[in-house]
Order: sequence, then C-alpha cells, then structure tokens
Amino acid sequence: MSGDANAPSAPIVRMRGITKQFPGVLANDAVDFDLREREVHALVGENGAGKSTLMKILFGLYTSDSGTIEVDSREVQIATPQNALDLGIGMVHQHFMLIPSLTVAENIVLGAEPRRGPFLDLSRSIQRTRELSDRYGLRVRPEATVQSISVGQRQRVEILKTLSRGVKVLILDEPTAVLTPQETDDLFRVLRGLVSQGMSVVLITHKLREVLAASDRVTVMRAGRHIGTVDTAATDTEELARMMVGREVLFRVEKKPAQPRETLLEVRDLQALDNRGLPAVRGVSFSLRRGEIYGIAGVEGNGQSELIEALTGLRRPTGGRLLLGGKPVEGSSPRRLRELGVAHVPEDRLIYGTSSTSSVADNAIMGFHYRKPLAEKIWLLKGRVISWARKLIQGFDVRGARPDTLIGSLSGGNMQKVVLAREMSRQPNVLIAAQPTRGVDVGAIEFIHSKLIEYRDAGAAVLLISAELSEVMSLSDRIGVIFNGRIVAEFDAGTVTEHQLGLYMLGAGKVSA
Amino acid sequence: MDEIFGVINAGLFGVSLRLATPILLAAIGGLWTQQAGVLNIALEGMMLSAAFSGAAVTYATGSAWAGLLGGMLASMLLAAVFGLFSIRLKADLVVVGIAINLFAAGATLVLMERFFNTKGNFSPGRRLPNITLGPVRDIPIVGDIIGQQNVLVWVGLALVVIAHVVLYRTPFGLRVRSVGENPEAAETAGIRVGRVQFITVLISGALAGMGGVNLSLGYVSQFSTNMTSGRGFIALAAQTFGNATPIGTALASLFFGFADALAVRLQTRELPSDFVLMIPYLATILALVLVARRRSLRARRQSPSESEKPEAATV
Amino acid sequence: MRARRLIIEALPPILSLLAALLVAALIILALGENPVTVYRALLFEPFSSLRTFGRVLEVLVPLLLSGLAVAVAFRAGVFNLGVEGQLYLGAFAAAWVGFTLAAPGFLQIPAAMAFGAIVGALYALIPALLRAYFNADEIVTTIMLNYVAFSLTNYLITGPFRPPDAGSAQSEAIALTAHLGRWLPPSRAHIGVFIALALAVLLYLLLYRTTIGYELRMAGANPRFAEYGGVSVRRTIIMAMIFSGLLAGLVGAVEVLGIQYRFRAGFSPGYGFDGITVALLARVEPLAIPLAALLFAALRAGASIVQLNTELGREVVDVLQAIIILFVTAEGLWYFLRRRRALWASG
Amino acid sequence: MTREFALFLLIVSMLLAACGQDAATTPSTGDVAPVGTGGPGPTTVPITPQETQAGTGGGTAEVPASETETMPGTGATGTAGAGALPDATGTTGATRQIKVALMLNGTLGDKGFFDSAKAGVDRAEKELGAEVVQVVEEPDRSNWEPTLRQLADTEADVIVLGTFDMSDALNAVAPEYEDKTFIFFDATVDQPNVANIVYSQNEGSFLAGVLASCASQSDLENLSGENVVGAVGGSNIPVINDFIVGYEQGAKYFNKDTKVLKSYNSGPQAFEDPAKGKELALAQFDQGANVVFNVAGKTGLGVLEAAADEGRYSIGVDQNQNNLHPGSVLSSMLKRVDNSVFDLLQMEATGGLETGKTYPYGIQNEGVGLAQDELYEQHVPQECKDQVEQAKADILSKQVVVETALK
Repeated sequence: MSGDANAPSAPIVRMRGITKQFPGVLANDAVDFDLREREVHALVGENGAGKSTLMKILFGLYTSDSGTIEVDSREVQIATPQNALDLGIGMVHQHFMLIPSLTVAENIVLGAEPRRGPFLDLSRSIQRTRELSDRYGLRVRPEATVQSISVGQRQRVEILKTLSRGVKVLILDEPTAVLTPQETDDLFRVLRGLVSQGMSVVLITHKLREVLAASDRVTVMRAGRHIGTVDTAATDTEELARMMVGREVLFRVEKKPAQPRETLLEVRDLQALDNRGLPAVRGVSFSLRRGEIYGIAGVEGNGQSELIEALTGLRRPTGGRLLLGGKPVEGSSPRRLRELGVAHVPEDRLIYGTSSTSSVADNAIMGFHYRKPLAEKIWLLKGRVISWARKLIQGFDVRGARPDTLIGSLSGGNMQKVVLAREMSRQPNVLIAAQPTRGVDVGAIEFIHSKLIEYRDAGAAVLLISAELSEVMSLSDRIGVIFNGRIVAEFDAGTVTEHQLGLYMLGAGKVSA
Repeated sequence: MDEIFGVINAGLFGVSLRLATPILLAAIGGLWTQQAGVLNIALEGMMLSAAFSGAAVTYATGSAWAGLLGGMLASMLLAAVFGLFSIRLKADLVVVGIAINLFAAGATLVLMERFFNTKGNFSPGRRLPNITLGPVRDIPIVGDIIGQQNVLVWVGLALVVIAHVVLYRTPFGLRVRSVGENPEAAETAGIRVGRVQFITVLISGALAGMGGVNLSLGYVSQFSTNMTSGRGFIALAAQTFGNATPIGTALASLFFGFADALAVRLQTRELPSDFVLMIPYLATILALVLVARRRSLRARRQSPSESEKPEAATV
Repeated sequence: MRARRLIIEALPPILSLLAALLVAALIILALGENPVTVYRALLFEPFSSLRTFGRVLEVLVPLLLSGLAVAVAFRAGVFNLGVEGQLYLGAFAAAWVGFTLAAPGFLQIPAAMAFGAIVGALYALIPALLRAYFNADEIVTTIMLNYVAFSLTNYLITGPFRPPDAGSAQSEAIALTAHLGRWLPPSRAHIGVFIALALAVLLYLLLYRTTIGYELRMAGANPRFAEYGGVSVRRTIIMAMIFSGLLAGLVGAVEVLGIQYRFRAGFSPGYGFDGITVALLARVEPLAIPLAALLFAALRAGASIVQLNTELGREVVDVLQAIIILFVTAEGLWYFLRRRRALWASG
Repeated sequence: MTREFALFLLIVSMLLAACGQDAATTPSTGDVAPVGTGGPGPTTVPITPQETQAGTGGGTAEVPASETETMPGTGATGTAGAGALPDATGTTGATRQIKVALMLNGTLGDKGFFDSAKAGVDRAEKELGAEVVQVVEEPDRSNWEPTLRQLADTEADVIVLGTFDMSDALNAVAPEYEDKTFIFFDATVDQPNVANIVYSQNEGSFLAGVLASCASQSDLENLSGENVVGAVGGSNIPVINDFIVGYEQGAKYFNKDTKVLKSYNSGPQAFEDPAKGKELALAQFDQGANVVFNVAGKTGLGVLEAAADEGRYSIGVDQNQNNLHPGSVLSSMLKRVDNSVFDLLQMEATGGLETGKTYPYGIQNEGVGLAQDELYEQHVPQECKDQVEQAKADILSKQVVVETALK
C-alpha cells in the first residue's frame, strides 16, 4: 500500500451530503465520503459516530433521507443490497451475515446459486468456493456447516461470500474485533492482496493501531459528522484520537500494583457442555483473589461463553467444583449466586445483558427488583425504581437516557454503561466481566477500564474475559490463556508479550485450522 | 381391548390417509411460510374460501378441475392479502391471520347467499376423481390402503416429496431457509426477503386451497358453511409439530389422521363418544411431548418486521 | 407541543379506520345497500340508546376478560390459543357451583367465580407444564386442548350432570342467588362489566407495579435476560399461564352467572379467539384492552342491528370487521402510501 | 410492492365485481338443485287445512285443529297449494291479516329443520296473506335473547321461534310482551302467551328404524349380508338421542337381532361438517351397516353421500331429502315444522289459537312420519312398506309405546 497511495486516482465511490435520521438520533449529518480506486480507506470514529450507518446506506441496507451517491462518476440509487451488489459494492458485517445451519459453500453461493436444471448445483458451489478460496488465499472447508467452524473462519467465509459477487468495492465493518493478533495480521495481508488485484476497501474500525497498520487514507467521523480525511502516512494515533473524541485521550490505563488478598472464587476442573451437547469446558481450574483482576485471553469459541455461563449459574456444570469463599456453589441458580455477591457483565449485552424493548429503568433493576429498597413484599415501588435508575444514569454518565427511555434506542456504549452500572451497584465480591468494552466508544472504554480498576482496589475480585488482547494485557494482574476448553497457560501480566499469548491462544504454537 | 384392536386393520390405514389429506395439504402449505419465518394462522380461512370457490366454480363450469383451479386461486387471493398486510404493511401476523379467517367465514356466506340463495349447503354436482389402481386393489393390505384414493390424496403425498426436494435441493429452497433462519443475512446476500416470504405465502395459499377443495370436491361433493371445522388450525399444529420439515409435517398429519380414523371407528363400539372423540387431540399432545423435548421453533415466531428495525444500538 | 404529538400519533389509526370504512363501503354498495344506513346501524345505533348500549356491554365483558387472559400470557411470551377451552371448563365449574350450592348471593357468587377461575387455571396449567418441562409448543397443545374441553364439557352435561328435563346439551339453571345483578334492563348488562374493568386495572397494576409482573414482562421481552437476572423463566411461564387461565375461567364463569344462567354447549361464539385480536389490537396493554374490546363489542351488537334494519345478513358484518382489523393493524400503511407518493413525485 | 398493492386492488375490485354481477347471475341460480328454501318439490308440500273450528281446542290439549293431507303429495303440489288458497281464506271469511316475525337460532340452508320453519311462514304469507315483518337468522347464542326482544318490539303480533335452546330466552322475553303471541316449536315453555308445538320424533324415527332394519334384510342390491343398521348423530345430546332411541327400538321391533351402530360428531361445528359425517357413516358401512340414519344436520348430508358412494342406503331427516341421492336415500324422517307452524298461524289468523298450551304433532296427525313420495314407492321393497304401515298402526293403537330420550 505504499506506492499506490500517492498516485491519487478518481474516486470510485463519491458520497455527498448524506443525511440519515433515526427516531431520536441524527445518525448522519450531511456527510461526504470519497473512496479512491485501489486504496484501503479506514473509516474511524467512536461508536455512534455514524460510520456503520454511512456504509449501510452505501450498501443499500438503509436509505438516506437526502444526499447523493456516485459510483464511477455516475449518480446511482441504491435501494437494496442487490442494487449495491450489482454496482460492485459488497459489505462484510460486524455481526456475521451467515446462515449457521447451511454449509460454507451454500452460504457463499446464496443469492447467486449455480443451477443444474431446476436444482441447486452443489458440486459446482463447492468448486466455486474452492476457486475463490485459492484465488484470494482464504482457506475454508466448503462442506463444513458454518455453525461448526471458528469465528476467524467465519469471517473468511463472509469475505469470500462478498468477493464471489465480483465486487470491486469491499466494505469491512469492524473486522478485527473477534480475531487474534495473528489472524488480524493475516487479514491485513489478504486486504493488501485484494487491493493489488484492483479492489478498493473501506475498513470501519475504532482501533487506531490497525488504522495505521492497514490503511492508505483515514476518514474520521464524530457524532454523525465528517470531521476530516487524511493520508495515513501523514498522521499519528494522537491526532486521530483527538479528531475522534474531540479532546486529548489517555491511552495508558493508570493503575497501581495489585494487592491481592484471600482467594474468593476457586474453580476446580470445571466441565460443561455447549448447546449442542458437546464438551465445551473441559476441566478449567483457576483461582481468583480479592483485589486482583484475573484476565482470560483466548480466541472466541474456545469455551469462554460456556465457562462464563457455568460460573454464573446459567449453565449447569457437568463436573468439577466451584467454591465461593470456600463453599461449594456449583449448580446454584443465577439468583442464588447473585445473592452470594457474584455480578456479571455478560459478553453480549443484547442477548443477556438487556431487554432492548424495555425501558432503562426496567433494565436497571434486573436482579434487584425483588429486594428492598425497590420492592416491598410483592410491590415494586415505582418512585424508588425511577430514582434508582436516575442514580445509575448519573453515576455512570449514561448519555441521552431517562428512566423511561427504551434502552434499545441508546448507543452501544451507553447501553453497556447501564449494564455495568447495574452490576457494579450491587457492590459485588466477584465481578465477572465478559467483553466489557466490546462495541464501546473510546471515551467509554476509558471510563469502564477505570471503573474496573476502582473496583479491584476496593477489594473486589474481577474476572475479565476479553477478546481484545490489549485490554486483557493492560488491565489484568494475572492472565490465563484458554484454548479448546482448558486454561493452557497462566502468566503474570507484565512478563508476557502479545506474541507469546497469541501462540498459546492458537494451541501453544500448534496451529490448528 | 379387543374392541380397540378389532378396528385396526389395513382399511383403517386407508381411512387414515384419507382423513389426513386435507390437513396434510394445508400443513405442507403452512410449512413453507414457517420455513420463511412467517406464522400463517390464516390456513383455516384459506381452506374455507377454497372449499367454497372450488364447489362454486365446479357448479358453474361443470368441471371439477376448473373447480380445483378456482379454489386454489381464491385461496391465493386471500394469501396475497395476508402477504400484503403482514409482510408489506407490517401488520401483526396473528391479527392479520385472524382477520383473514373472519373474512373467509363471512365472505363465503355472503357469496353463497348471492349465488345460491342459501346459507347452508349446496352441491357442486361433481367431484374430483378417485384413482383406482386396478391390480393393486386386489393385493391384500396394500390394496386396502392405496387401492382407491382420491386424486388429491396422491397429490398430497407427491407434494411432500416435492416440498422436500425443493426445500433442500433447489436455490429457491435454500433462499427460503436462509430467510427464515436469518433474514438480515439473507437480505445482505441480495435476497429480497419480503418477496421470498410473499412467495411462500402464495404457495401456502395454493396448497391450503387444495386442502379446502379436497373437502368440498374430493371428500364429499358439497359445500357447507364452516365446513373446514378447524382443520386449518389442526394443520397449523401438524406443521408446528413436524418442525416445519416436509417429512415431519407429513408424519404429524398422518399421525393425526390415524388417530382420527381410530376415533371414528371406535365410536360404533359402544364406547362413550365424547371420550373417543378426544383421542386424536390427546394423542397428538402425547406424541408432541414425546417428540418435542429439546427442539424449539421459538425464534421463527417473530414477525418478519423485527429484523428490519433500524439498530440504533449498533450504528 | 405535546398535543400536537398526540395528534400525530393518533392520526394513523384514525386514518386507517377511515380507509377500512371506505373499502367496506364499496363492498356494501356493491351488495346493493346504502353504506350510510349500514354504518349508522353498525357504529351509531349501538350507542344511541341505553338499551342498545346495554347489549354492547353484555358482549364487552367476555371480550374484555378474554383479551386480558390472552394479554397476560402474551406478555410472558406464551401464546395461549386455548382461552376458548379454558373458558368452557370455567363456565361449567361456575355453573356447577351455581346449581349445586345453595348459599346467599354474597357467598355463592364469589364461590362460583372463584371455582370457575380456578378450574380454568388448572386447565391452562396443562399446556404450561408441558411447555415448561417438555418444551412442547403451546400453540399445538392449546389448540388441541380446546377440542378436548368441548368434548369433556359435553360429556359432563349429557352424562353425570344431565338435568332430567334437558332437551339439549345444557346444565341445570343456576340458583337465583348466583345471578349477577343486571343494571340496565331490559338489556342483560350486568355488574360483570365493573368486575372486568377492575380486572383490567388490576392486571395493569400486576404487570407494572409488582415484582411478579416485572419478572413476567422481562421473561416475555427477553427470556435470556430474565434468566440472567435470576428470574426463573420456567416458573414465570407457569405463573403467566395460571393468570391467563384464571381470567379465561372467569370469562366463562361471568358469562354463566351474568347472561346464560346455566352452562350450555356452544355458548361461546369464539370469545377465546376474539380475545387474541382484542389483545393484539390493544398492543397487549391492559388499559387499552377495554377500548379494543368496546370496538369489537359494538361491532358485534351492531351486527344484529344491521341484520334487522337492512337486507344484509350478519355475515356481512364479519367481512367488515375483518377489513377494519386489517387496516387498523397495518401500521405500515401510511408510511407505505407516503413513500409511494414520494416516489411518484420524484419519478 | 407496487405489484402487491395492485394485486390488492385487484382483489377488492374482483370482489366488488363478483358482488355487482349478482343481478346478471342470480337468475341462473334459481334452479340450483339442492337449495333448501323454495327448492324443488318436497319442501313446499302444502297441506290443505280442512276447517278450523273455533271449538276444537276447547278440551284438554290434544289434537291440533287441523287435518293434513297425506304426505306423498309431491311434484306439482306447489300449484295445488296455491289453488287451495281461496279455500282457506274464502270459507272461513274471518281471517285477519297477521303480522309475523320468524326468529331462527341458526341459519337457513340446512335442508331440514330451519328451512322447514321458514317454509311454514312463507306458506302463511302466501295462503293467509300474512305479512312477514322479519326473518332473522341468529346463530350467535349470546345474541338470542336481545334479538328476540328486538323482534317483539317490531309491529309483528306473532313471533315464531323454536328449539329447546331458546326456552330460557323465551321465558325471559314472553312476560314482557303480554300482547304478543309466540309460537314455539320443538319445545315447550309455560307462558300464557306462548303456544307450543312438540313433535314425536321418536315415533317417526321408530318407523325409520323399522324401514332400515327391514331394508337391510330385503332383496335390495349391494347389501352386506349382515343384520346391521346405523345412525349418525350430530352431537351426543338428548334431542338427537330421542331420534336414535326411537330408531333403535324400531329396528329391534322389526328384528330383535338387528345391530344398531351409533356415532356422533362433537365440537362447535358438530352439525356443520359433512366430511366428518361421511367418514362416520363410512365407518358404519365398513362394519356391515346397510342403512344409516342421518340425525346430524349438515354433517348428515355427508352421511347421505357416503351411502350413495358405497351403493348402500340412508334415511334423511327433518325435510324430504329423498331426492338428494335418489334410490339411495330410501326415505326421510319428516318433522313437519312447516305444517305445524302454518297450522298455528292459520289458527291465529282465524282466532282459534290457544296460547298457554301445547300442540303435539306425531304420527297421528302426520306431524312426523316417513317421506313416502314417488322415490319411496319406487325404491323401497313392498314388504318394507307394509312393515312400516304395520308399525304405524301399532303405534296408533298404542300397542307399541315408543321410548324417548327426553325426560
């Protein structure tokens, strides 16, 4: 991406004055955006800045209220994804747009299926998948069902699916959120390959390190507006961060050394099955002490979700012990564990963490709703619920929220703040925080990180499970690496490098596809 | 006990097949919409309108085949209204379904009174032919079961196979399944979700229509007000029970047909009729409990509009 | 500002209703009747005199209660299609108390209603347990159990509880002391109206002011979130179905004690199913359900008036009712038409 | 979506077109074979009233004040009935114009009970010059009482209604309208302004049972060879069982070894499901039944069809259903609601109707009986016709007492 960048060509995509209003939110406010041929263009901004919305408009998932789009200098109307695909524009979404029960090949040909007579030509689908996979160097197994492959592989399928439509513009929405450092490097290599084959790429991200590593130009958005577009070579992290947040940002987590005390939570040889009934947690052991943050690093899908569920009572362990303050609690109900002082920030706030069609107040009281001061016998005291919700909103600086706001209308970061506020407000002994900053903007990340440390220092035990390696490394006092349902290595934070962790995350160097 | 086993013979299976057919046809129709993520509660109304139109067209033209076509068309028109309101205009699926059922019940009466000057019953004068398999009829057991059945019984069985092949072996089937499983993903793959859903609704209309025509032109040769008597709802249950797969749905329909046939036969054995009449329903519940256990179609139940709400949360 | 917003929000349903009436008017014209006469009879007459209004109230009670029954289950994410069957059993149970027990009214009426409600709840408990413990889809089980209820009650009144002089499937008449007071003679409007309205308010309080209601709403809105928060979704489902069954049983009980004065086979013209429409039309909000029920009750009462005053049969009213339901629930209609206009304007 | 919307408009316009066409198309439907009211032949069999003596009803409630023509009179009797009109009005002279309202707690088109009641009222309009103020069909049970009240509010001075199910409503409404006369068929209530009509359907069904049992052992074609007959009831309820009890007794009267199979439908649409009726009958034919008796309303129309399909035999109910499947429907158990309603209306018109009492219609006054029309003459073996006549005589002479399921 060195040579091409300084030979500016005519923009292949030209968006002008794009405005999009959602109920209560002006997501895009007269945004301009140009994509040149053969460039990797990073689109950055905090969550809620409107970058995904802008690209979804380009891809035909949303229709803009006003503004124009030109492709190859011709003004076009893009009303549906099919229109976009016809114009050579494809998008890889943050949440994978795959059908889990179908095979890789079926997912890739979906929408443009090869036929033999009236039937689906399966062998040609597989062959086509192989060809694509070879051409772009993205290895996948065409016959495997999507639900059976790893997250990294799913992303390859996503990219292949889009490429199979013969697109020349590829939009990637937060593609690295679920990848290991090694996988991320692989992805960037692939993108470079694509550009060299004539493709243009838009990379939506909020990780500045990646912007600098992978892009030719950067466009920064903030609060629905276009802030500026700069050549990557001519900028640095601090400048981009300032543009994104509108102020100086601290990047280092300030923390004192941990002062661990007695062991609060002890996990011994814990085992649990996944939803399909296959072993997912295969004997996890570790202990968690007061006053420390224990980080669990690992590629997603290695048993983290099931481990968290087993620890919080949402999934019945099939073996092993779980000791809380020395007392066995495995198999206890979520309510019992909560009463014993275990709080839980779930990895997916939309699935477990909130009810998006309910109000902020309803979301803020979950787990406390049956106790004083919110409830008196069977009665839920409305006044106290409201003031409770207000307190959380203020305490955690949840913006744009009133107690009766639907939580689904808040941005991801603000939603996550509600979840954190709720879980921390119980003054827990043990806080299990899974992906606490996923999809959260920079400002909020800072805030959440400092809250976690604050809790540690107040004598709580924090278990941090995150796919963001940098997060695990900067926050944790000790780090365990989970692979294939087991903790395969444990390190003191500070003595380990990202590369080392990455190797263990992939099975202690034994790379398995 | 002898009473019960006394009625189980090959003929009973033939009757089961006959009793299962109207339900099977409608249920196979319903499974298409279910696969595409649309709960079709309007099967009852579609069947009823087809039963009426089929008989009326047959009366007017003298051809039962024209009646079959007319019945299916009428049912598909209702299906189109169902699709327009539920998919395009995003009205609640269940409410639209109930409205369609109400509409069909009213409209068949209004039209019957207009054209036939009665609100009760009329005979189209003809019916769809039985297919007699000459030599097969003489084979013991097999002959009793399939030796002579109405043409739509065969069509129903053929449709099970066709549905299976189309659903799992054609591009269209792939699209339907993807729309039902993850509409957003299907949409980004360039599939027009609403259109696929609309097509499945039309298919369900055509097949439920066939089921309705089977009643008024196959089973008997007459139309009576409300003659579907809840068979559309039984079909809905069969399709849900069968997990919306063609084979599962067919087995569920046949199971219900068998239980119903058993009940019909047991009645004459001096058993209390009210209890005998509960057999099909209780048997279905029991079978469901034995089979259901882990599986869940809950995700399928949401309205198709759910997927298209702007996600302010992940902007 | 607030008023304007209210108007904007109220406008689409009103316009939908008008559109429905317009389409229906065309059909009426085609049938050779004057839409004005029909609409007068259908929408105005029911409210024109105390007497016809009394008829509206008669029908309002079961529709309202049945709407509440459906709504409470729905709120917990359970689809109770079995209200019809539950109300049959509730009606029988109430009638049984009514014709066997001899007690003063202030005892007998509550006893009959309570027994009816409890029997309805017990019957609703079957699909609830099957769903909670066997994951058996309640859509299937509740539909099936309706048919079982029809046969079961028919057996009871033609078998063990058959009155000696019965010519058809009906129980003995309930004692006079079990009659719910009527207050708008000659109509049969009875004090059940107030019970039903009170229950709508109670259900509102239950849902929004109690911890059970909170758990129920959350289990319906996002069961995994509820489970995560320490709510037993299984228990909540069972609880919701019990509430639903209580209300469904009460539909039958009140109908027996207030209108029929005995149990009869086929006494309900599908109140249990109308309840689904009522509940969904009211967006499953307890306090909106009385309004939706009122609309339906008026249409039902109006249907008879239309039949008497015009050449049209009551089934035409079914057609009109279907059209009204369709248009009123079609939220997207106005959005759709607006976009259409915009496209025409631009292209 | 343009297309879908267009489609919707299309539907609406087609519906409208369909309705609008009616003027052009209805004439052709006038000759629809099976239509109940005003249909061909049997439904309009008129009964010539002899004379309506004012004194007849003086004693205890017994024979109603009318003689009826023998039932076999089919065919062109419509005109014969019209011919009788001057006789009815002319001779007595005292006929006043009555205003009649008819309330049916079901719908017309059942080719049976309700159609028959309507036929009686229609005949009164034609022959007595009665003014028919309203005919209301009200299947919705919750509306029965208000609808009845509403009818009583009209200018009608006679309100005709029927069935046991209406008893409560009538008991509630009749006292409120003391100046109106109610004619109540097929059940009784004890009110001073109500004249009741009851039918001995058990006696008629007894004859049907004799016919069925005899036919099944006759030389008719395609019999099973077993001594089995059947009955299909719409629902297992007393009034239906009253038919079946009589039928069974009749079958055993002819041959005590005759086996009688009984089946019922159930549920809210118990009487509306011909497909189910057909299946229930087929099951009986499979088990050797030769003749099946329909006691199931519209569900029963499927019973008749099953018999025709199987080449076996059936007996219709309420109205003359013999011509629905000529040769297969051997006869029909008539319940002359039409005649009885007409009779009472005529009495009311001439001032002879006594309210507060019950007019029984049975074999003795041809209120119930078998439809002995040309088809009956043609298809029923002579031996069985004789047996039926014998049974009739036995009932009339009280040698046979027919059981009842009522009481």
